[in-house]
Order: sequence, then structure tokens, then C-alpha cells
Amino acid sequence: MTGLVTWARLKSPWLFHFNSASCNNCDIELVDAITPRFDVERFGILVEGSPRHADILVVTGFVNRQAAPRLRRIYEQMSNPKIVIALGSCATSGGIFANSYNAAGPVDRVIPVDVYIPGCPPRPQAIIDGVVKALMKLQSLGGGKK
Amino acid sequence: MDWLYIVKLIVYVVLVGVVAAPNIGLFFTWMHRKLGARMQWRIGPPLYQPWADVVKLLSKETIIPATAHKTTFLVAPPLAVASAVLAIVIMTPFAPPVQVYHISFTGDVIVVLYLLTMPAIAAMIGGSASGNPYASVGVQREMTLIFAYELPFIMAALVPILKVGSLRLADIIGYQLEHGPILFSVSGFLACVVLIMVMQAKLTLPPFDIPDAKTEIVAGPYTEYSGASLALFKLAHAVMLFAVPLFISDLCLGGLIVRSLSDPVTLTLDIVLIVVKLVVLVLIAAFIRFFNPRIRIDQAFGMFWKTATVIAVVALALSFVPLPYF
Amino acid sequence: MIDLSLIMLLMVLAPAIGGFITLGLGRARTAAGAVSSVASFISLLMAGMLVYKLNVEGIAWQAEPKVEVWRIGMAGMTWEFEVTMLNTLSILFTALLGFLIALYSTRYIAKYDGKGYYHSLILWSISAAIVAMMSLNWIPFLVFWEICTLTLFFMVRAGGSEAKMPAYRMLLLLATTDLLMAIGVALAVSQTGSLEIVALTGLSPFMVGLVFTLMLISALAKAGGIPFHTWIPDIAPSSPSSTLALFPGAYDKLLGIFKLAVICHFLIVFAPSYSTAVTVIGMITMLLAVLMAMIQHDIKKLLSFHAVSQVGYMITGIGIGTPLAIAGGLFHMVNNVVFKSCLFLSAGAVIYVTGVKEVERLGGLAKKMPVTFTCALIAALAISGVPPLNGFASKWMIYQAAFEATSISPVNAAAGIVAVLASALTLASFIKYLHSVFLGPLPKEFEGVRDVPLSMKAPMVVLAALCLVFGLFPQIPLNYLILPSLNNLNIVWGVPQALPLDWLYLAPSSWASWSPVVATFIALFALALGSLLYTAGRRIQPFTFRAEGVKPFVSGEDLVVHYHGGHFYGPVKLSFKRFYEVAEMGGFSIAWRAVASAFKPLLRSPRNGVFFVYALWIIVLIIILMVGVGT
Amino acid sequence: MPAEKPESRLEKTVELPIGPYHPAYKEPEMFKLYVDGEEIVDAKIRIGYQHRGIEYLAQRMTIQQIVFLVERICGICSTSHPICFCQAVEDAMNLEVPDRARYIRVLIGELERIHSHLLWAGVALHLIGYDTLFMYFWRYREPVCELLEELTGNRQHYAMICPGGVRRDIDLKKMKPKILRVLDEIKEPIAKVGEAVAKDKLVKARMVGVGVLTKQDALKYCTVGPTARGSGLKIDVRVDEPYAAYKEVGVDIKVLSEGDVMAKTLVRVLEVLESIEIIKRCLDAMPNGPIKAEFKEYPVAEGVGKYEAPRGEDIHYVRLQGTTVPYRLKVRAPTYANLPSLVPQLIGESIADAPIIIGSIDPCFSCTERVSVVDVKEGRTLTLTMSEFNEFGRKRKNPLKVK
Repeated sequence: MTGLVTWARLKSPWLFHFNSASCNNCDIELVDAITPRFDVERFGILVEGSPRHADILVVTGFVNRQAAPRLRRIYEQMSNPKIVIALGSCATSGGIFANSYNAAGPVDRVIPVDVYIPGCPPRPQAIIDGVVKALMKLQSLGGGKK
Repeated sequence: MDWLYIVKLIVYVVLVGVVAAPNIGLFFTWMHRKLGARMQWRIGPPLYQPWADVVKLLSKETIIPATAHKTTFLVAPPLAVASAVLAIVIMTPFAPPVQVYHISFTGDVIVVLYLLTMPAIAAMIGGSASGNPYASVGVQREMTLIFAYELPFIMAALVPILKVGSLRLADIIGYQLEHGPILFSVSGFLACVVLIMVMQAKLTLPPFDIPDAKTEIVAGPYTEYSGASLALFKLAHAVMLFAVPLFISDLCLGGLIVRSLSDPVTLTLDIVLIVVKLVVLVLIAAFIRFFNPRIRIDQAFGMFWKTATVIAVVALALSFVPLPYF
Repeated sequence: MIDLSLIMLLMVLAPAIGGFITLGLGRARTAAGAVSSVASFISLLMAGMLVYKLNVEGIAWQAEPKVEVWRIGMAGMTWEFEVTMLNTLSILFTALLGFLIALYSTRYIAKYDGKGYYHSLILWSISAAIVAMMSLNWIPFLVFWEICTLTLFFMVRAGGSEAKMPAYRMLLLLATTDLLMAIGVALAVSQTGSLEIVALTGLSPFMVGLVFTLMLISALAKAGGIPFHTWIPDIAPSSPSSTLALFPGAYDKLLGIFKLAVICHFLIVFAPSYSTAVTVIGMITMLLAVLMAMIQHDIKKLLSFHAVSQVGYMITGIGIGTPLAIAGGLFHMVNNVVFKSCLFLSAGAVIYVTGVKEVERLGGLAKKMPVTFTCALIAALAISGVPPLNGFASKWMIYQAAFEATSISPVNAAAGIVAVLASALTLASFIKYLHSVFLGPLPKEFEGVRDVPLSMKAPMVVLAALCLVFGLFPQIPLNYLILPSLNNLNIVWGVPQALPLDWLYLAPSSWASWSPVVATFIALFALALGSLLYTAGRRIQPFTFRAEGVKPFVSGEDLVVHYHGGHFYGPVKLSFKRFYEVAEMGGFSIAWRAVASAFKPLLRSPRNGVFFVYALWIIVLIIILMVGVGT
Repeated sequence: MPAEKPESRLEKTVELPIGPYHPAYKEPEMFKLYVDGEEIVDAKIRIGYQHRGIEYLAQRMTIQQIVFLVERICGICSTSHPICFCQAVEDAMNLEVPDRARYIRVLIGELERIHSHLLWAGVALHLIGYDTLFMYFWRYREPVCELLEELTGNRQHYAMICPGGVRRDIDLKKMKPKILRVLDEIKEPIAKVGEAVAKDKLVKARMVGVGVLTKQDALKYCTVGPTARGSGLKIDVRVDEPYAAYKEVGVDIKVLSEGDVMAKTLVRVLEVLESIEIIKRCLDAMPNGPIKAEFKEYPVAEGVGKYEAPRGEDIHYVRLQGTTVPYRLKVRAPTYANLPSLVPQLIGESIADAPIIIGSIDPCFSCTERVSVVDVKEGRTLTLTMSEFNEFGRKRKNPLKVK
């Protein structure tokens, strides 16, 4: 039974995209991944409207003070097992805005992060590779203890 | 009490309701998504995708928001699946008219009519039980959509009933076996057009996917659902994707009937006919879905109460004309 | 066995005497409540015995099932009272509802400064209604019919000061229409010569038409048909819910539709032109009332408009005229009495607990009032005709009759279509009622709310259970009550003598039988399948109900907004703009405005004493007319 | 801001939030819509979710570093801000930019306008639920992104611009045929898809007559770019105050007068076709020569740079203080000018149309977040209201000194 469930989790990862103060270039690259050239739906990946429906939370942008509490709240509202991907150099290390007064630190100071995708902006191929790594992590979760 | 009959009934219900209906429904969902992707220059999901989605959702955690009323919130999804499955069981697909399984009874058209609206009612009760403002807007729009398409739907469904003169699906299918599908008569054709428009709205596919418009109100009544209850709603939607085309094919296209199990020629012909009928209806729904934007609720209301009702009235009037091809 | 006349005597006298006792008790509310519940229970018991006697002794299925018992000679006239299958049907439900509402209002009336005589009014109306139904000739019928109107008037007055004017308006309307009926009866009696309620034979077609219309008007006014329905929504906001549950919810239908059935199918030969007329009235009632109901903000007004729209179904049923249609109409009368009064009682419970009537300020009460919510949910689904419940069974009979009768006249097909549409609109407004009153987030001021006391919960639970029982086993009411009573209306009923009532109602031989039990069995089976999937999922992923800290997803913000149902149907208002403008102008209370204009001086005069005298004067006039004609 | 609605209407309404993390938009912004049933009675716009304190960081970086910082203000118009900033610096130092550099700036600017408008058209159609055309527009945008990658090394954030010119040269012999082939490849399909949008009955039902911005309102709210050109205002920085090589290349402004969502969409599609023509003319007329002008000293002066970004007029104001680090940088992004004009467009419309109306001004909230003025000395942040900001712009009175 758990084999089937793990297979199912690998085959239909649904994303929820959270833009915490990014220059929206990473978001556009994420949408690029959905459009014809890189079509991620062939791997079963969909971008969902509500965090309740999603397994993977994709966070772009350096988390500013305004976005930090909302990011925590959205993270809470997702149902387990869930994975967090920090997309773009702003999300991984705060990027060029690291020492701005409005910074609440890169994503991993706000919520636990599983996969980091560097690049400004990371190419769609890099995003797909990141999601694949996230799936391997999901597989390792197996019994869904997280 | 006739125990044999009850055993036969249970086997039949399990066979059709539990095994066939959800799987065929999920297959049609896959067809829709693959076709859509193909029309958008994309490759589209593999065949097993809908099954993977349902199993994954089943294994996820169900969250109940603080503002929700727990029991109603949890009862709504199984209610939706139950009524969709019940509708299919009563419509007895693939049943040769003579077989004993055929439990069609007078007035089963009306019962099926009601059962096909039940999943929408379950979604509305679930949505309003979740206490989310987007869900409430979704419930309001779903309700407006329901009684927008109710009038044309009952009028269009009435055309075959009046033509055949009975409220029993078996009689309607029997009539179409002799006189050829009702689609070939003018009033039948108009009724079929209206029924297809209503099918698009009943399955909430664009241009009528107003209740769960992703870009306006997040996910409508389904916003707060997660895990197993969301899986059941998706399953109910898949079963409806099989139930509504089946209902239309029973009314207008002569039903999915295997005339005789004995001689192979008619058997293969019938099976091909069944596949063609269902697939054509699903294809039409897919084409309408992928080549139209979403229209507003008042435009949908106007479209149903003006154009669709006029066509249905004309079809109804024509069906009273005793000429052969009317 | 106790003989029949004792049962009838007890059934009528117990509530009458009870009424006087409670009048004496006055302020001691609980005592008055107890006495009235006991008295009405006795009459219910007797009614039950009556039904049992009729069915067991096989009288029910005779050609002309009636038991003639009383012959009271009074002032030179002999008044006969008889118990036929038809009026037992109404008597049973009158007694049942009387008892439940007496029980309900023991605590409920406390809110309306404990008028002691309210209980006696209930008891008197029970006995008056029963006697009216049993009476065989016109005079007792009319007199007790008037008493019912008077008790209703005082029960509405119990609603406090703002209920004054609506009560007067109602009395005026009902009294006038009863006057019309009195004139009709006078004409009928003068032609046939006898005071008996017997088929009018040998009248000129014009005279039959005139008598028919006069009586039809009064039956419609009592039941709440369209042109004369205005008094029900008018009294709804201000009068206590128990009054609404008793009269517009139950007695008006039992009396009005019972009389309509008698008029249409017993007194006169039901010509096709009459059938189309009555069906058209039924159709209009169904549609217009439900359209009005959708935009209401006051829950009691919303429910009262639905009471009127459900009457439309019954009128259509009787109007179509085929045996199946009349059976459907009567069965819908019975069902409506059950779920409509349950809805009024649930609305009363909500107002008893929160004191708020408007839809906008309510919300999320389901958690605080679980029992009321479940009963309201069952009753709301029943009235919208959702399959396993009783509303579906009777509405389905009416649709089938309408569609099968299209060969007689296309009007029936139109009636069928309008019926289905009206049931969809009913569903719409009840989703709004459930959504804005019970579901959604709970406003702050109702945090401390607790559910209603047991004496108010019990009636609702009984009525909701009845909805389920009649829905799952429709053959019980059909075989024992409704189908035999058709024989009273000299209608040849094609069904074999008695349907085989085996438990599963499977009748394997004839396929043409929709058995709700089998359908529910399949539905439960599918529900089991659903929960099986739940548990399967559960084993893999712990089934955590993280309910506490999790707020609804309002795209990030943590504000809780209740999108109440107040303006739920904006787009509908747009498309029916013309209709609602006419409604705002009071287009539908033509009858009322006609009557009002005739009595302009009376209405304006503050001295309502004159008003009261006028009502009495009408009754006296009726009696004089009767006596004059009788001799 | 409109006059306050009559109180009776407002308190009857329900406040329905669209955003901040709403699936319709890729960026967070909050629109509080006061809704009476389905009809919008009033709208309050609340931004500030994207605020990154770019102007504060700009006071700590050298001019060359600021070019990269300014490039990351917005991912879609990622060459508008650097060109505008460099023009402000060149205006302060009155530096002369060589011709070839000006032509390369026009080439990169127009390519970016094409991919930005295609991106927006796709998202707009997604907002009304027409995903098929969303995919079509984005399919024809991919070749342009790949072309930009070959020219500059990155799909966006090209880092091509530096004060005084351009950082990399373009080898015309190899690149010109490739650019022309790509442009011809996408010109025909885009015209066809644009026509599909204009002709489709249901798309017209959702876009024609929706969110109308009359010419007077456009003027009153001083809207810029395609939003203004969709309402009949014939304004374009490339023509009114030509910079880079636009005087030589010449631009034909596309204007429509209906002012509804359909007009704004079609204006952008026509601008894409016009940009293709501009690029062709620019490639033909590109001279040879140096690509950068050197400069040694940093004067104490101030300069203003203007640029026609895909969303409208973009203004940069820089004040140099003699060292490599500027004293002050002020950015006024186009969306900031267009945002207030949303309120008259939203009122009276239904909730279902809100996303497409908000989308019709092609909001880019990442550019809009520089209104807060940071007083470094006392460490307090002062968020300017609309009126204070205008007053600062008109009388050049520094609000810091006033308070």
C-alpha cells in the first residue's frame, strides 16, 4: 500500500506559489515552466490556487517584514506531507537585497526549507530539476511522518 | 422476499457503481486534460495521472478550518460521490433491454434528473459549511447557475419523454431502437443542442466554470477542502463526467445498448457505437471547454434564460407535431 | 372495542374542555402548558384509534368508506357528523400538529409575555378544525370554519403591538372571503333544497360555475392561493412562530386543500375548463411565491412565502384531476404539513435563542444549536425535494402525473415544467437560509448561545423523523391514508385493491415501482464506499483534524468575513427586475387592496372596536342566511 | 480618490479581499473591494507587500553597482530601469553617449517591450479563463526570450547597460539574420492571435465595455503608457522627448479611444507589431564605432532620466555628491501612476471582472514600492501620501526638511 501511495505522491506533485517581495522574475520563470516550451504538466505538476490543495510550497523573493507572518500562516495552512522550495537567489540568500532594512531574512529563517534553487532568475530547466530533487525528498519521507 | 434478486442487485451495483463508473470517469478526465494540452501546444499528462492525483490526495491530511461546521463539512464529499454513483446505477448503462438487471422503473428520468443535481448541492452545503468568504461567493454563484439551467434542462429533457409518451428510460431507449435515435428529428436535434449546453454548465466546465473560477475566487466551494475529502469531490466530478453524457445519450442518442449478446456482428457494432457516442459527447465538451473564456454569472444567466429557453420551447412545440421527422 | 362515537366525542371535547381549564389557569404558564399538551395528546390518541379502526376493520377499502355516527337535532335542524377516510386523514394530522405545537409553545410563549389564553386558543382551534372537517352539512361546517379564523386572529394578536394591524387586515380578508362562500352555500342549498354537503346535481351550468368560483375563492384564501395569499407574509414577521407553524404551516392547508378537494371532486363534475383554471392558479402560486421568497431578509417572511408556494403544488395536483395527481396533491399536503411546521419551529427556536430575525446578522449557529440545525437541514432538504426524503416522493408523484396527463391538455406539461423549476428555486432560497443562519463563521454576540430547551426540541425531532419515515417508506401513508380516501371523492382508482405492503416494497413482479428503500440502500452503500476510502487514506497519513489554529485561507490575510446571504441573488434580481418592481408596488395583493378600498373608512378609524364588531356582524349575517335558507 | 460613497450603501456591503496572495496575480497586492452582492461599490488599494528599500540600498552603492540593483526592481522590464538610470547619470554629468550604444539600447529596449507585452496578453487572457490563448501568447514569447539570451547572456536581467553606453557589443553579421528570422517567424501568428482576441464573441463579452477609463479620467489621474493610449491620450516618451536613437529610428504611436479592457489589450498587440518594425529599422541604421564613453570625475549635480517602459513613463532622479556613491536616487515607476486610475474603473463593475480590470493596467508592483522616503539620520520611515508626493514633485520641496 505505501508503495502505491509513494508512487502517487511522486507522480502528482501540486505546487502553490508564494511571492514574498520578489522582483517577479522568478515567478515569470515558474510560469514559463508551465507554458508549451517546458510544459511541466507532463510530469503531473499543476499550480494550485489554494494552499490546502498543494504539496509543494514554492517561495520566491527575499522575505520582507510584511510577508514573513503571512508566509508562516500559509505554511501552516498546507496539509502534510509538504515540501518547501526556495526559488531564486533572493529566496536562498536574500540576494542583492540582503541588507535592506525591510528584510526578514531569507526563507529558511522563516520556515524550514527542503530544496534551494539558485539563479537570478533560475532557468525553467533549473526549476524542473529542483522539483525533481524535492520529489526525491518526498520519496524519502515515505510513511509521511513529516 | 426474493433473495436472489437482492444478490443480483448487489453484484450489479458493485460492478457498475464501484468499479466501472469511477474508472471510466477518470479516463474521461484524462482525455479532457490530454486533449486540452494538445490544443495548447503542450504534451499533457500521462494516462495514469487522474488515478495518481486521487490516490495522492487520499493519502494527504484533511484540515478542518476553525470556522467550519465539522460534520457537514466532512459529510458533503461522500454525499456527492454517492449521488453521482447512484445516478449511474439507475441509468443502467450497457444493459441489454431484456436482461433482468434492467431496473428501470417509471419515473426514473425524474429521479436521475434530481440525482444529477445532488453533487452540486453537496458542494454548496460543504462550501457554506467551510465558512470561507470565497466559498460563500462560490456557493452563491453555483446556486444561481443551477436554477439558470434548470428551466431549459427540464424542457429539453421533456422532448424525448413527450415523443415516447412514457417516463421510463427503458421505453425511451426501446422507442429509439425502432424509430432511430431522437437526435435525427428536428425537435430532438434542438433538444440535444440545449442538453449539451446544459451539460457544460452541470459539469462546471468553461465557459460556465464560474463557481470555482481559479482567478477570481481561488477555488470556490472547494477552497477549504484538502486530503481525502478533496479526493472524493474530484472523484464525484469524474463520475459526473461519465454520468451526464450517459444521460444525454440515453435521452437522445439511443442509449448504450447491446442488442443481443449472441451474434458477434451486432455485438461489435453495438460496442463501437457505445464508444463513439460517449467519446463524441466528451469531445464536444472538451472543444467547447478549451476554445471559450469564462463568462460572468449574469451573462450565463441571460444566455440560459434567453437563448437556451427559446430553443427548448421551439423543440417542445415541434415535438407535438405528429409528422415523422419532427 | 370502544365504539366509534365515544372516540369522536373524546377527540373533540378533550381539547375544548382543556381550553377552558387553561383559560382559568391564566398566568401559571407551565401548568397551562402541561394541561394543553395532555388534552391535545388525548385527541391525538383518539385520532390514531380512529385510523386504526378504519383500516383494521377493512372499512377503509370499501367503495364508500364512511361511518355515520352523530345526529344532533338542534333548533329544528339535524346536524350530522361523519368520519370518512378523507377527513380522518386531515383529522389525524390536525391532532398531531396540535399536540406538537402545544408542547412547543409551553416554553416558547414565555417570550410573548406569557399570555395564558394562548394555550386555550390552540386547544379550541384543534377541536374547531376537527369538527369542521367532520361536519356533513353546511351550517356546522361554516360556523366552525369561522371559529378557526377567529382563533387564528387572536393567536396572531398574541404577537404583541406590531402584530395588531396585520391581524386586522387578515381578519378582514378572511371574513370577506368566508362571506362569499356563505353566499355560494346559500345558492347551492336553495337549488338542491337540502343542507347536506352532497353532490350538486340538477343545477344550470352557470349556477354551478358561480357556486364553484365562490367556494374556490374562500378555499384559496384559507389555504393561501396566489390572489389571496397576502395575509400570510403580512402576519409572518410579527406573529409568534408557533402560530405560524400551527395555522399557515398546517391547519390552513389541512382545511383549505381538504375543502378544495371536496369542492372540485365531490360537489361538482370536474369539467376540463375548471381543471385548467385550477391548474393555472396552482402554477402561478408556485412560481410567484418562490420568486418573492428568494429576496426576503426576514427568515419568518421567507418561510411564509414558501408555505404559499408549496400550496401551489397541492392546487396543481388537485387541478390536474387524474387519480395519481390528486393522490400526489394530498400526499404533498401531508408532507408539507410535516416539514413546513418543522421549519417554522426551527425559525422560532433561532429567534427564541438569538432574538434576531434578519438574515444579515445571523450566522454559524450550527455549532451552538446542533439539534435545531439537523432538523432544519432535514426539513429544508425535504421541502426542496431531495431524494431520500418525503418532499421528493410527493413532488415526484405530481411531476409524473403532470407529464402523463399531457395527453389530456398541454397545460399539464407546462404545470410539470413550472413545478420542477419552482422546486429548484425553493432549493435556492433554502440554501441561502441554511447558509446565512446556520453555517459560516459565528458572530461575536452569539458566543454564549445555547440550544433550545427539550420541550421545544422534541417536536422538531419528531417532525424531522416523520420526514425521513415518510420519505423512506412512502407506502405507509399512501396505503393507509391517502389512496383509500380517494374513494370518498368518487374517483375510480385503478390500483388493485390494496398494494402488497412487504417490508422492502420491492414488488418484484411489477418493475414499475420506485422503491426509495432500495435507492437509499444503494446510496448508503456508496456512502460506505466513500468512508472506506477515507479510512484507507487514514492508515497511511495520520488523520489529523488540525481544527483549532487553522484559519480559513483568505489569500493570506487573517480576517474572518461572513459573506451572508442577504443579497445572495443579485444577478437574479437583475433579470427579474420587471417582476420585482411589480411586487414592490404590491401588485400581488390586488385582492387585499380591492377589499381594503371597499372599507377605507373602517380601516382608517383608530377605534378598532368597530372593526371587531364588523367581523362579528359578518358571522351573524352568515348564520341568519343559513337559518333563513334552511327552513 | 473618489468622493466618499453614501454611508448607507457602504455599510450594507461586504469587504471581499482580492490578494495579497491570490492565484490571479504573480505578485502580492491587496485590493479591498466593497461589494454589494456582485457589484463593486468602492475599492481600496493597499500596496507595500513588495517593499525592498531599494532607494535606501542605492545610497550605499557606487553608480556601477546601482545599475545591477536598479535592474532587479522589476523582472519583466529589466532593461527599462537601468537605461533610465544611466540617462539620469549622463544628464547629471552631461556625458555624450556614442551612436552605436544608443542604437543597441533601442534594440534591447524594443525586444524587451515585445516579450513584456506578450507576457501580459497571456496573463490577461488567463485572468478571464481563456487558457488556450494564454498558452499561444507565451509560446510565441519563448523565441524572443531565447534571442535575448543569445544577445545578452541571460533571459532577463541582461546587464547590458552601463553609465555612458553599453557593456557588450553585438556582432551584427552573425546576429542580424537570426534576429530578423525570429521576428518574421512570430509576426504573422501574433497578428492572427490578436485578431482572434478581437473577434471572439465571448472574449468581447468579457472585455468590451468593461473597466472603462474615459479620456477625462485618464487625464485627471495622469495615467501613462498603454493604459493612457487605450483611452485616447496620444502620449509616448519615445516621441515627446526622444532619447537614445528614437529620433533617428522614429516611432508611430498606436492609440485607441474606447478606453475599455479590449482597447488596452489591442493597443499592446499593435505595439508589439510596431516594435518589430522599429527593430528592423534600428538594425538597418546601426552605425559602427565605440560602445562606451569614459568619464573620470563625479560632479555635484542632479539629473533626471525618462524612459518609455512597456507599462508607461518611467522617471529616475539622481543627485550626485562628488563621490562614486550618489546622495539620493528617486524612482517613479509607471504602475505607480496608473494605480489610482483603477478605482474609477472598478466601481460599478462586478467582482468577476475585478481581476481583468486590475490586470488591464499591467500592474508591476515590484516597480511601485519606492514611495517611502527614508530619513537616514533619524532612522524614521515616512510613507508619503499621494498629495505630499505630488507637492514634492511640483515645488521640489524636500518633505524631509518640512517635517
